Amino acid sequence: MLVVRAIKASDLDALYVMATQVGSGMTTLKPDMKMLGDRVEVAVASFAETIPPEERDYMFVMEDTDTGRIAGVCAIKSAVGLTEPFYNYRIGTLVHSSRELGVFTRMETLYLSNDLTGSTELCSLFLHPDYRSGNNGKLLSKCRFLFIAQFPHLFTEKLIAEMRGYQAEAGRSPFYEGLGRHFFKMDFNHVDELTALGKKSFIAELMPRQPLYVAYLPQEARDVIGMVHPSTAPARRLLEQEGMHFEGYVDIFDAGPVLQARVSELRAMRDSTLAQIGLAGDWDAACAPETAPAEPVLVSNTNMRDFRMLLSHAAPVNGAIALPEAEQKLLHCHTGDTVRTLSLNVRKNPNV
Amino acid sequence: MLVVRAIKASDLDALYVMATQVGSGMTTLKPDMKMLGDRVEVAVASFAETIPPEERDYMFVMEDTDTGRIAGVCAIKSAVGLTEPFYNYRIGTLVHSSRELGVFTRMETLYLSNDLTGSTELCSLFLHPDYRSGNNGKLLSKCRFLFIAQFPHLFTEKLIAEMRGYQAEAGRSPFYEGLGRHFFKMDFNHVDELTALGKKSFIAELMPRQPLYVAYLPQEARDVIGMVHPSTAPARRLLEQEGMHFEGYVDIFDAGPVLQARVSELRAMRDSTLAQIGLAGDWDAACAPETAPAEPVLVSNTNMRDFRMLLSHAAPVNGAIALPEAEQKLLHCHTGDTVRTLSLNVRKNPNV
Amino acid sequence: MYVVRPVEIADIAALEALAAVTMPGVHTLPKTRAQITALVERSIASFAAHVDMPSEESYLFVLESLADHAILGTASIYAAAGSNGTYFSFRNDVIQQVSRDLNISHSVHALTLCSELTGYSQLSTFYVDPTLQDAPEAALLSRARLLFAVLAPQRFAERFFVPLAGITDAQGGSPFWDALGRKFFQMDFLDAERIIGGARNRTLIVELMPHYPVYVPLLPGDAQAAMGQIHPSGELAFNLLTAEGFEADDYIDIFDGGPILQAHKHALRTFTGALQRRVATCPAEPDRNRETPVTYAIGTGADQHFRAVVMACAPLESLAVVALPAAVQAALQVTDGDTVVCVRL
Amino acid sequence: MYVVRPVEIADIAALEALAAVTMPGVHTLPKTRAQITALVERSIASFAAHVDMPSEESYLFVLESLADHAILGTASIYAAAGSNGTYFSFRNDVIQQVSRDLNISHSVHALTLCSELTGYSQLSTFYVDPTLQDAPEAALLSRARLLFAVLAPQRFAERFFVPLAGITDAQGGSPFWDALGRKFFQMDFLDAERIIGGARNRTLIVELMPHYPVYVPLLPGDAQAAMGQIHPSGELAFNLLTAEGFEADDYIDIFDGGPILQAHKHALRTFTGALQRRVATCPAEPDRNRETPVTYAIGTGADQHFRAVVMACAPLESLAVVALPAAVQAALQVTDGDTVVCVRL
Repeated sequence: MLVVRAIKASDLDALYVMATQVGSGMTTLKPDMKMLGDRVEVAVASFAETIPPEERDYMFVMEDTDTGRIAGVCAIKSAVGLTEPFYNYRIGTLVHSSRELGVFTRMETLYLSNDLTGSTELCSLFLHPDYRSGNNGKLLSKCRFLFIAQFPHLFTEKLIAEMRGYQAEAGRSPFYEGLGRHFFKMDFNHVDELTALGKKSFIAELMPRQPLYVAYLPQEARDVIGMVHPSTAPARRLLEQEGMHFEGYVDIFDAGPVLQARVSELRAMRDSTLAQIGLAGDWDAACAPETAPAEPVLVSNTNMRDFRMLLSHAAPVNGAIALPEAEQKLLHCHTGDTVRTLSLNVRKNPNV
Repeated sequence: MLVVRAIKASDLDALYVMATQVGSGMTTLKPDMKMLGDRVEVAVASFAETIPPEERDYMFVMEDTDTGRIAGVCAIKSAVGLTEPFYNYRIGTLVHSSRELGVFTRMETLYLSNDLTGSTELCSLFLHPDYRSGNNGKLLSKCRFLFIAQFPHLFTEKLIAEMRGYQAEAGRSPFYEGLGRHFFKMDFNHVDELTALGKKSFIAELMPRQPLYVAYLPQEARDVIGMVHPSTAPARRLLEQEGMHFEGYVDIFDAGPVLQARVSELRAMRDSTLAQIGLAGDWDAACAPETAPAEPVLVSNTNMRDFRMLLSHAAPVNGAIALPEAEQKLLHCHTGDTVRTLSLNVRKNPNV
Repeated sequence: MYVVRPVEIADIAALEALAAVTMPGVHTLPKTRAQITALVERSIASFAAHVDMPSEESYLFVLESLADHAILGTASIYAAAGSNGTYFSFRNDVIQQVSRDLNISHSVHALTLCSELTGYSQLSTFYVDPTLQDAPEAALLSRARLLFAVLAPQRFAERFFVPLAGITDAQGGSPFWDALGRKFFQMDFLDAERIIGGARNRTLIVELMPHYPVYVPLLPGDAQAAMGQIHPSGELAFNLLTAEGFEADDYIDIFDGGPILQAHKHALRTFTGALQRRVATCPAEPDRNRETPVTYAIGTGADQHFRAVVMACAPLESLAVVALPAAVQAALQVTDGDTVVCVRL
Repeated sequence: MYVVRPVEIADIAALEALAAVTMPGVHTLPKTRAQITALVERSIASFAAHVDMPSEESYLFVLESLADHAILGTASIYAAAGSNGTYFSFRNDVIQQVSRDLNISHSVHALTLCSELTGYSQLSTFYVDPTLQDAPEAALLSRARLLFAVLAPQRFAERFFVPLAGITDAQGGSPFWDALGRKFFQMDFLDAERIIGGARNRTLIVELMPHYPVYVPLLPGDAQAAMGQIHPSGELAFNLLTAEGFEADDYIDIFDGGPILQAHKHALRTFTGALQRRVATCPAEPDRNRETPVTYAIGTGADQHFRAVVMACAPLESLAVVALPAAVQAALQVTDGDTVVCVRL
């Protein structure tokens, strides 16, 4: 079975092996033992709550308990941009109108901004190709929302996730070619490498700082603003189901969208419920709303230091959940313990 | 009893009388027969759907059916800023940092923007002082969310409401004194009058267009950015309960906050349900969650042209609602008709 | 001999004929008789006015052949550009982008809408008959405006500028406009120029044009190439003006990207080299053997009596008087003992 | 008699003594012997260098009393400001705000961080002994830098500027800094100046200073009042420079708001009024009765042999030679038939 859990120091080697599989495009998970080691150390201290909340980096691994293999990784950074500026372009609107000429022109503009400074960031999601099936991707991505719903006081109200931007053939970024290249005079790949080395803010110093009309860019560049890389589209959809939205912030290089949410408006905050492990009373069970027999549910324990989560088919009924013995073991829980539950899939209001 | 309903041409005189009571501060409801007449005409055409969706202005009145008196008014403008630029200041963040000096300065900035162009706007809320008691204010303000949930296809995804900004003694606006006055060289009241005359965009031409550091403003002006007028605080809370939030846009003159929401994330969109008028089945009734006996519920009909809404104490149970005869009459409904319902008050998830 | 003098009512017909000649760009003569008449009347009023501070005056000069009284050219100057508003132009800015860690420093070229030229004196219309293109009279006509400013400094600003028409294609399109103004005005270049009447001081410019710098590297190649380029018809004017001391790199036109030349009067040869000399009568054929003769523009008069001619004579630097033949005195309407101003052409 | 000449190694001790005198503002002599030595060595290398394009050269001049060889003043000029980076300043901009419907048009004054002065030649340190404040030698010392530029134009840019120290209070605080720089640097004025070493070309300026125009009406009254105001100690320099033709309204210092004077060389009297004359020997006591004598700065030498002195003589405009007494010839290290450049002081 698969369980998602807080990372441990002993996961470092497995993490490194996984990082070698990631390939280019994810700048926060590079196969660099020093960088990964530092990061795991911060993550362990985060779960142990030995560093201040705003410095924390909660990293989770998905473990295949049959083999002990690490199948995936994901993380929540408490706050971005507090030690180095965090840049985005924000898309705004400016209207130019002249009644005399009967002209009313609505222009999109790009503003270089640090608006997202201090936000909590979802990042570093990677699922090993061997495990890309069924609900594994959902489990891995959504575990973070359940964690946030369990410990909301640890996070800022603003939650973000940067999505990889659109690329054409051979990794060419039309947005970069239309904008960044004029100011950097270097290849996108080189920029990407520098970004991975943590030099992002220094590159941003070279970007135009004055508001920029999108109409100045070539059509090809305009077309991809806020578009994700095709391979990232499923990950984007998962986040959107949880209440994250594209609100006009994009990456300064490839114009990939930043998804945003208010923590208090997340589906996990609205709909996740606590339940005691055990059998439901007869009456409660009888009145349970009819659901598909195998509707999957995310279930986590409520323990920060040893946070664990899995996908169950047990449904919570009026505050109780009949969690199978094996799943209780994986969550390090017992009958009578409280767990947090959230339906894996979104139930839309059928009345609108 | 009180019913909120679509405005009719015959309400004009009563509307005018009400407008005389509004006083300064609300620029969209001035006692000007020509302006009000034009507006009612547009509203009637809006409910009749004889003008394009983006030009509509749905205006509602609250009628005291015992006396026939108009007790309040409110409106939804389909889209702002499409014929004249709609200006706001947006609050952003810029980080200035130098590692050499060990300086990391996070500065708030004001950007003059037309970002909210095209948004749907909640506006013109006024409840006659005689009726300011009980749940009347809630009924009047929240009717609009039920209307939007019933006809979401008519609205843009972006919903906004401009809140009156903070004023000190004698109507003095500290924000205006700290910023606008330097560029207008006229009194705030004069500016306010011009705004009421629809001259807002022309005044905005005089505002500084370049991004502005908030730190340049006097402390008194900085302190009130995004603050509402004390008398507006209750109205703000009502909107926030429905899912509207201050997202950093403020009025260019008094820095009053703009509340915003995605329509799809409104409580009314998530939680309002349709119900048929009639008695619930025994089993459904038996399984109904226990609620306080007098939990008030907003109930509306589903008819655009003759939209009507009231506050009931009948609770919908599994798709049925036992609406009293008198209330059916007020909604112009009969047994078997479908109505939309939403609990008046927000139920917070007790598990987070 | 030719004389440059203020325009008169009697010149209207001749100006109409000149206006019929194709003159590209924004600062040309109007085409209709009514407009030309208005222009002439405004000029006459301006020359006649007693001016303490430059304002809405506009001075129009003509180049007249004294032999047949033909009008062979015209040139004008506004006392204060944008005097009833603001004169808008794009300033050529250099924005510094520095990254210490990457050890990169870029200078990025940007255009900023600005009103700095407001209140400068503006050299405008300049047209000379093709037969005189290479004659010193072309330089005289261009120079006469500044000579007048030397003679009547209180009528003009400390700084001067001249917008020159930018390049357009065979269809009257402007690559610079297409990349910039079109996006905001949503119309063709010629339509926009027609609507705005060649003016650069209209409120609608503030309403429609971008308030933020335009980064030049983002403009298409043809628009970048058009920046600061003159329409071929403006070459003569350009050469005369740069020789005069005008500089071309700081501003360009907001519509077609044509160059705007500007200078402080202290940097202009007409001002720095102007010699004030007393008139002396001399034989019709002066002795030219003493020193190599120099061609001078000679002007006089600080109002409607302004006149300027070209004359070659010995260098005047070390002389207190200038010897003028009778014909020249007549053309300038001066006599023995009067004062004239002389500038090497 | 006094002579202005390039600094030499032997002058280091004298400069150290001058540096001990309180000189406010950013462009003063350094205080330590090592720094002064470095400066002198750099100057000597600059004068000796064969220069095609102005770059990192920095020329330091001293005013020497020939009677006792005392050093009574010093002045310097950088060939190209910010040559190893960018010279930052605030440009005084006027932003036009127009509302047609309200019939209102405001000119709003704003300060924009710019790098336009980069590459200009920069007049820097200027100090003259109080006993000579009102003597023509003060003007000579200031002027000598430009005289050198006339003699060696390839060593300098077309444009020149001079930053003058702004006003500070008794505690060394700057109201302009408090309203602006402090908000970004989060430190006191003097601390910031110390850290940045008086430089205006450092990357950290880009990192910390505002990239958007600062609207002047939003600044507190005392900061607005400080804009473009000179420190009392700079008054002499300011008067000499404006008389020279420098203009003070376009730029101010980004730290203290002090004025930055600038001009194109064509607008500077030293350039426009420079007369090149052959040296002739004359009696020690020239005949001064012919014409009212004029005070000239006379300079010679385009490298380390540059020398400049003050001398009164008859107007030189109409003469081909300048008669120099033997003592002056000796001070200038010229002899009969050599060429010197003369400018009216």
